[in-house]
Amino acid sequence: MDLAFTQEEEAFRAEARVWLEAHVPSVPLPSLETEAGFAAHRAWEAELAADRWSVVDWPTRYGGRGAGLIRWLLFEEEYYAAGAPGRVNQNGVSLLAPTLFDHGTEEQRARVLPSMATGEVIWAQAWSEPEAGSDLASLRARAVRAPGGWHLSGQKTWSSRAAFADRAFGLFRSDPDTPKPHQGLTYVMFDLRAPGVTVRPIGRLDGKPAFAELFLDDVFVPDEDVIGEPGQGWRIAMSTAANERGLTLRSPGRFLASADRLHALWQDRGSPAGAAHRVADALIGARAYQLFTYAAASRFLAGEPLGPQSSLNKVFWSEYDIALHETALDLLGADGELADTDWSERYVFSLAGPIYAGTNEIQRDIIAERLLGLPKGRR
Amino acid sequence: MDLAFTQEEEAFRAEARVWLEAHVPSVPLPSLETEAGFAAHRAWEAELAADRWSVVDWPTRYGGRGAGLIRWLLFEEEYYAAGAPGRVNQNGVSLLAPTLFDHGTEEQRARVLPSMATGEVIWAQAWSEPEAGSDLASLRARAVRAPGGWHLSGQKTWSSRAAFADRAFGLFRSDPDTPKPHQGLTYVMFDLRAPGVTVRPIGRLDGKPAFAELFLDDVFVPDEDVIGEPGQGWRIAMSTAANERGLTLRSPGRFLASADRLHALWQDRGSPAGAAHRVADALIGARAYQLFTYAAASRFLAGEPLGPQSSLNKVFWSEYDIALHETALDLLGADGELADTDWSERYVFSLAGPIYAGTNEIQRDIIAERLLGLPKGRR
Amino acid sequence: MRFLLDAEQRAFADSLHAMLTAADTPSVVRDWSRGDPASGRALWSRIAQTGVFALAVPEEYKGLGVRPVELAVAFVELGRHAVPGPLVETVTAAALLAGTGHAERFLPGLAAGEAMATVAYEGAYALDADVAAHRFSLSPDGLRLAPGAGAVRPCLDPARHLTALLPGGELLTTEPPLPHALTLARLATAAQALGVGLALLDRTVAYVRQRVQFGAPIGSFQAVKHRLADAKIALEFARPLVLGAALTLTPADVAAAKLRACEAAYTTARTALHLHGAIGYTAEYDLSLWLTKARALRTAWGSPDECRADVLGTA
Amino acid sequence: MRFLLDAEQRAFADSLHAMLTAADTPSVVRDWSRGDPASGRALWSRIAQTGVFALAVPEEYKGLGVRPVELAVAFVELGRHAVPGPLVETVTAAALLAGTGHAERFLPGLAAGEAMATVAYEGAYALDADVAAHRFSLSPDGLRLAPGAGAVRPCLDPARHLTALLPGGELLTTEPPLPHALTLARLATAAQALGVGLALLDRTVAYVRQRVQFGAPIGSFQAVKHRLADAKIALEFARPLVLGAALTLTPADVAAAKLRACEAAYTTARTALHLHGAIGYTAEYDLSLWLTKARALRTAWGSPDECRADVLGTA
Repeated sequence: MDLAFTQEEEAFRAEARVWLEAHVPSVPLPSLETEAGFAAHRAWEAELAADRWSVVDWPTRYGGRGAGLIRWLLFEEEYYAAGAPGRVNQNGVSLLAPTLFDHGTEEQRARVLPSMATGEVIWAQAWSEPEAGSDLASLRARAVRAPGGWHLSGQKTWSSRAAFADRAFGLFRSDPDTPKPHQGLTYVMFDLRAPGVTVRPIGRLDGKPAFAELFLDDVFVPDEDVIGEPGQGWRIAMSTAANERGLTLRSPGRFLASADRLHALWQDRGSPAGAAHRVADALIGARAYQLFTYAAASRFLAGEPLGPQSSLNKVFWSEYDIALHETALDLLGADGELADTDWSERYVFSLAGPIYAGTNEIQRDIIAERLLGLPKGRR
Repeated sequence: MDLAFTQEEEAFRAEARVWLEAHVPSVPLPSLETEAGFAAHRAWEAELAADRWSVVDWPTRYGGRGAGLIRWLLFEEEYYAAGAPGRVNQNGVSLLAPTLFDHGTEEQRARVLPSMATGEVIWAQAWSEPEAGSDLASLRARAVRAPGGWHLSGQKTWSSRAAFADRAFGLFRSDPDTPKPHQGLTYVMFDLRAPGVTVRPIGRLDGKPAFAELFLDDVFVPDEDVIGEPGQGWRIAMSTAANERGLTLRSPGRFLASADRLHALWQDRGSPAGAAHRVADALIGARAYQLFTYAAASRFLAGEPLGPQSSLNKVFWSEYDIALHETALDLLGADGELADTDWSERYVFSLAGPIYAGTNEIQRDIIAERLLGLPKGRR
Repeated sequence: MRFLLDAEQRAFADSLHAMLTAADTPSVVRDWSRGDPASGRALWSRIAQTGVFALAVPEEYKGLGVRPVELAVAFVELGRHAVPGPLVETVTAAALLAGTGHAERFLPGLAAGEAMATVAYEGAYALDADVAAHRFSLSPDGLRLAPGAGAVRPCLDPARHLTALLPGGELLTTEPPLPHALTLARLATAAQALGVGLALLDRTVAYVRQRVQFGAPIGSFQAVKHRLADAKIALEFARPLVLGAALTLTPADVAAAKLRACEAAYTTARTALHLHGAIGYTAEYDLSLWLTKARALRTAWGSPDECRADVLGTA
Repeated sequence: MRFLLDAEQRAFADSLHAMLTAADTPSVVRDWSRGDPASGRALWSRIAQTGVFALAVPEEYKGLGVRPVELAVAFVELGRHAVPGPLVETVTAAALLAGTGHAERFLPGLAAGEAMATVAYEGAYALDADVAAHRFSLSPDGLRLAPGAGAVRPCLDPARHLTALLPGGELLTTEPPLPHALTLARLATAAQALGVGLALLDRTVAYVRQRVQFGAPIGSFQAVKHRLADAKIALEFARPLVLGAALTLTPADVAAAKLRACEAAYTTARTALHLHGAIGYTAEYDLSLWLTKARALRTAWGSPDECRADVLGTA
């Protein structure tokens, strides 16, 4: 058992650091939840991609470096330590891409992934519906068979990034007559600018249009944009959802960097004793999350499935992230009220953590039932 | 709206203070969960009773002063501020006595209450059974009709104080054929030294026999020791249970005194910054509990029923009490491991708070369903 | 000892509640947030007509005499309805000016609701200085009438317009009654926060009763019930601290009330947001008006640590 | 980077676990608590035979070399089985003596399990000095062999016998390797606490699966499930901190591991006690053996605040 990286891994880390030092914008980009910020972040993705830093763990033929999980972790540590911008294509890279790797065709991968890697096409997710939030199996939006494809109709909501994105992916009910609600769903990619699509941006708490409602009226989608077998969407999406709360949604690098920034903020403010335990807990939590992830990655590389362990992960980082940013705002005092700081932007973002990717109640039910073996049933 | 007490009330408070200053033992009594301590605390009850301080709110004919709720609150503040001993007859005074006031006969009150007030008879509670803890309706111990009374059989457990007490009270199933489990129960008082009773003391976490198992084998109880109608025990007990978590189980005086002692301990230890917020929260919590109780008492005296409000009370004080004593043990450092200190005795006692008198889960269900109006049913 | 609101106090709260309900305060808040204060000014006048601001002004200046309990009662309702504007600051300004040579100049207008005031304490931001008629700055050398205000900063609560006041200006007094004014500011903030928390709890209870997921109202799930029960406990134990502090006005009681009311409101906000799910996270849904205010009031007029220091006597 | 126990380390843990399971450690703990250390001494020898104490002793003194990872693995199992005795203190003593002129005199016996040692740090109590063969006291002037011990104090964990050592005694060294020894003491305590927490969780999960109230196993209630899920999260995030600290041995990592493992164990103890209800609160039920230990380990070899100061670099 060891925590040492190979010379090659350290060299990769050093290369990433050098590149980031030279390229990370010295002035933070505008918020990516605004139109101008979205464009600036898209340009940053292109800059990353130009030197093959946007998706280091992907195969080279799609724009990556085939760097593997460990180097990806190291890259993420360097990336956030360098204060580099948020990733506007997170939905595509961490949700759709793994699905395509597992369930897509080679044609789909070749068509979709390179433009995702460069930020030319930004993807939004389109899971939720007004009556289907946590209870995703109760989806109603329809996919109706048409010659050479499908017609999508219905309403999606809380679609992250959809205000400014190009394309989206989600589940649609292709067979309304199945015995169980999670059957008869189909996994579809579609164009947000296709005829029949209406995008209504929704402002999040700070007013920024971080997501949108989508109204779909007979939107044609060709067969080539269906992932996997029609009717198998639930199973396919669940493997994506596991991914979402698993290893690759929130890298330890994000929290290590945030904890260090919090520590620096605390010191800047004169190391107030009343906040010492919260700052220490942030440093410790980031280290715990890093080592937990290293252990999970080691198990994964040794061929063990991760499974419901990822629910531990999801609850931990989502609550950690809020606590860290609450501490920061408290340290900022009156400045904590301001909306135009990095801290407040990240605080607002953190607040959504316990809600999306399966609420923390659902994760705790999974931990209790699947990891601890407690009886199912009543809630 | 005011927080001022009348001249008469202040005079009563002063009288109590003077008496306590003169009588409270300068050396703490041995733990009341030991045989020697039990005897010493019984003697202390007699000393209190001799000057009519043991049950100030009871009518004078039973040994009280008819002082009413407000003076009782003031007495309790003075009592705990003076560092006076724990009350060995708490079960009798705060559980059985209110039941007798509401549901007993005058004959029962005249027979039971005076010896309770003097500590001559110490009462244990006998609610729980091995298969009926939180789910009290599933009681199995039986009361079988006999000429002039009843025969009790079965097993009771977690009977507080029963290791050294004289008598006990509890519910027994007198009719096994009722449609619902909380019907057919009868409320009975019985002698712990009667033929057929076996008392097996049980040590709590620190080994002290704070409760006992009771094995009952055809124990005869005369009709005069049944409270209320046979078969109505559940309804009668629930009014007692409401009392238990209501106004009179944990007086604010206890927590105000504990918070002040914690504050003093913190100062003695050099006011360590790391514990400042926990000490402040203890002071604030005691004040909140005092004012909450004053408000409840004011409502009660204005003729309003307390009802499920007492569930707020129970959750608050039980969690507060643990947090306060955990803070104290942390402040004590290595001395926090010692078992022979007041702090550790009270810490161990506090740990049981969320469990008895209806677990805090049950209280939160009550708050949600009866105070907030959320739907019943699933748990 | 009768620690209960009397019939008159309850009637005052009820009438304020009824008036604010009828006034559609959420749309007033949205106007205010957009920088259109007309509806907010109109609401301010109506609030003043009920006597709220007069409760912080001595009778000799056309007030009702300083009545902290009634003031607390009123601020609970103002918080419950998320009323925008420099409410606490106007009360604080009244307290700072009473007994100074400038009382006659400012207090009658404040009591009548003809003018709003804001106060910046030791270099902090002033709230809603873009709308307030009078902008006071407090510094070690005394109380000044600021000559102007800087640009409004974008805030997490868009209904709170924070601004730095320009330095200098007319020196009104070198010895304002600072402790008393800060006590009233904290008390009013505590009461306002309590009202914010109560509104958040009410709205969330209503939501989880009707929101169905997994075939049942989510309010039937025990995890949901217990979070709301905890919010209820926090609020119900904050309430007597606020009213008790209004009676005693001791620094420790007021600090305790400020801390607990704000913590309870913020905890309830976190619970409300979580139980609403994504819809709670959107600015267009009215819940956001209270959510963002709960966060802002935590630090206004005394941070949690400052309040704890006052309780411990180590401030 | 391969942050996983290897097959040999896992086999070591498994064999220790199997041996301790077969040894009926709960009855050994009860003997020890009653002041009858015979069964505890026998168990100590068997533990030593698996090499546990040799893992803290250099090879030149008949040890296996200092191997912190294996030591942590072993202490998790010792905690899981609530093994009594001065386990951490024996390891700490070995670390204090290695490299001094007295290594040859003490270390082979400690490695072989022939002698138990205890250590009092700066006037604190020594653990199990009534049973230990060697009693060391650490003070600013160095490491001494204490001439004797005072009376055993009654402790909340009856299996921990705390005693003040008598002052004076043979001065062994004026410069013991203090930081290294404290690091090992904290690491071993952290691992032991983690094991205590894991055992508490296992037992509680088993209990709530079979305890029926209100017509259902209480483990089917969401409130119960979520408390146990939180305990699981706390323990699973403490585990990598403990193993990571064993690899790096940096003061910050070791302090973090100590803090989190002890907090997780104590949180789990609170949950275990609550979910067992009254039976968990009784000394005769075996759960108590772990409950009381979880509380004691919180402050042993570094309080939460001391650990946080080491993490912040302000110690």
